[in-house]
Amino acid sequence: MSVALAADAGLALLILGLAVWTSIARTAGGAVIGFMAYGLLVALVWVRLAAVDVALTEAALGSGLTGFVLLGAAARLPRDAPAARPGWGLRLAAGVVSAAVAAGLAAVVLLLPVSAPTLAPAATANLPALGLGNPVTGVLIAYRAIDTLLESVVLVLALIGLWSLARDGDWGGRPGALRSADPSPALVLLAQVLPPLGILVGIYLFWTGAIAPGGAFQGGTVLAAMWVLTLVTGLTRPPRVGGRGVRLLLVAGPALFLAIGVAGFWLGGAFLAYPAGYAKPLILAIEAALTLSIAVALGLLLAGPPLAQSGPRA
Amino acid sequence: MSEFLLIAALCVLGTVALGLVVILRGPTEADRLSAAQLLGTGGVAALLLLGVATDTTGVADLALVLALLAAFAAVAFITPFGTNGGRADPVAQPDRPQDPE
Amino acid sequence: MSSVTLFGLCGAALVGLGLFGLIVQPGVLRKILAFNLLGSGVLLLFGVIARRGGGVVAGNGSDPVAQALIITALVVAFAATVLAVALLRRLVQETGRDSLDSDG
Amino acid sequence: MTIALTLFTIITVALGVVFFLAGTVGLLRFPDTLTRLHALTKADNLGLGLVVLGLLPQVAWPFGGLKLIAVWLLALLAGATVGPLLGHAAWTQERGREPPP
Repeated sequence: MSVALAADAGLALLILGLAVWTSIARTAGGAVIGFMAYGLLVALVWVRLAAVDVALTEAALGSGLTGFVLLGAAARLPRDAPAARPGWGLRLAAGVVSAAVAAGLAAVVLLLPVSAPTLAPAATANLPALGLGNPVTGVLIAYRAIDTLLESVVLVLALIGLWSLARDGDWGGRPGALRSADPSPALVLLAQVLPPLGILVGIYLFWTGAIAPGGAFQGGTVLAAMWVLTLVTGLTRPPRVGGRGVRLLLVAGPALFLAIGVAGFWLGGAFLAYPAGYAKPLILAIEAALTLSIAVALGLLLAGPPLAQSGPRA
Repeated sequence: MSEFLLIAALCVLGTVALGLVVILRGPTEADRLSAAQLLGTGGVAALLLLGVATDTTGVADLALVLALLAAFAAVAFITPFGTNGGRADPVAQPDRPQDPE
Repeated sequence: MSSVTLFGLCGAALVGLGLFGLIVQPGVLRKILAFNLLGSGVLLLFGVIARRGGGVVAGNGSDPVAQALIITALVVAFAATVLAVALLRRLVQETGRDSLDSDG
Repeated sequence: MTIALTLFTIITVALGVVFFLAGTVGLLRFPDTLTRLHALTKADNLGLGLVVLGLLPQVAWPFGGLKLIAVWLLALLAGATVGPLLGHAAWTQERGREPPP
């Protein structure tokens, strides 16, 4: 297997090289492009580490949506004179500290115990009771359901934080940061052809998550990307942030999750416990609502804070 | 057969990665973005080959997602969108309605 | 040395690189990028530990508990990045500068 | 029959790898951004197309095969979109004015 080892070494070197480029590139745009390529290669590393679920999330969120946000910011930030870099003393101290941390972590990696601790057998053993075939989905939605519940709330909290950056007079309006005044014909074609396929892929990822890599987060991310494409070209309008419908969609996933979790006190004997025999349909219902809420939350996060009610070119 | 596919995946990835490393120096952002785009296509091809060679579930789906979102991030960089036509963010607008003065 | 160890060392180096950038870079967007590098290095270390554990029992797998936590972390990191970028753009609108220096 | 199919896969995938190589060489050797873009969008889509074609006999029908074809079509669409956008951006950046319609 020396060919595989050499390939992995090349991959690791390439990733480190791109990380260095991201740190030293002269323009912000160049740095972000390097970071996107980095994200793509990290997704390949996740495949090599046998974590395809993580690779899907990294490709869709880490490289796709994050790249969109950062590239959009890099293209729009004013190019002012570079601020003064910190003095030699601080840079030397930071270098020593960072090198020490990296060396410590490297030592930990090299000295890991031979018999690695793992919860994989326990996670796999109880899957049939849930009616699932993908242990990662089982962990996300059943064993560690509290994490996933809180995580879906974190997205809503981030959105509230983003919306509170709006000026007072703009509150309640539609997010307007994405609308292109004059989209190119090629882009309009993309926004007309891609979303039908993308919606199919998003729903497929949510559905297949029960038995194979995929799930609510990956599916929701793809759906959000498709929505954002239509927002950029003006094919759809972003909803008013004060509207009741959009807020209902935002909380539908976490609320259903919480309601079923609380019902678990009576039906399953504990918070977030599923009654025996009904685990699979309940999990599917939660996943479906979560996919929708995650898609809406991610799309609105990309759309930015609301602008004035009238809007510049509404 | 699977060894051949693995080596082909390696060749594709190595080739596009080499192009990326050279082209990241520029001269323009368009060059850098096209090199990143080529890395994306090469990554998709390598994943398809890897998925068939090792028969891993989900790798083809990963390639599908990467191909679906290949153009997505680039759209943010080259489309003039937003209220100010995609140019730099406006600085401290004087005509803010809630300002008392 | 195995591939898994190799990726672990790569993750350790990424943490160091991200930490250095976070302290030294003057621009806020560069700090956000550095923070993302740091986070991705930490997750890579976590993934390496998961792969070792999963590989021992399942033969060719990765610990699903760790994978689920990594997915959670990726989503939270994205939310934090979006919020940070929005704050940065507001900072530029208000002050006209994209760094945090107080004396200019 | 299986030997013929295996041979088909090997030849087509190898040709695909050659096209990726050609795309990268074009990216490195062509003199300006627009011609580099040309090399890129033509070569990587042909390369990926040949890889997909070569892998078709090796996957389960219908879903495996349809997924492969979908990946290629998506990559074509991405290339067809990003190509003109990047070309427009490169033209305006190099010449400082809008391109002719």
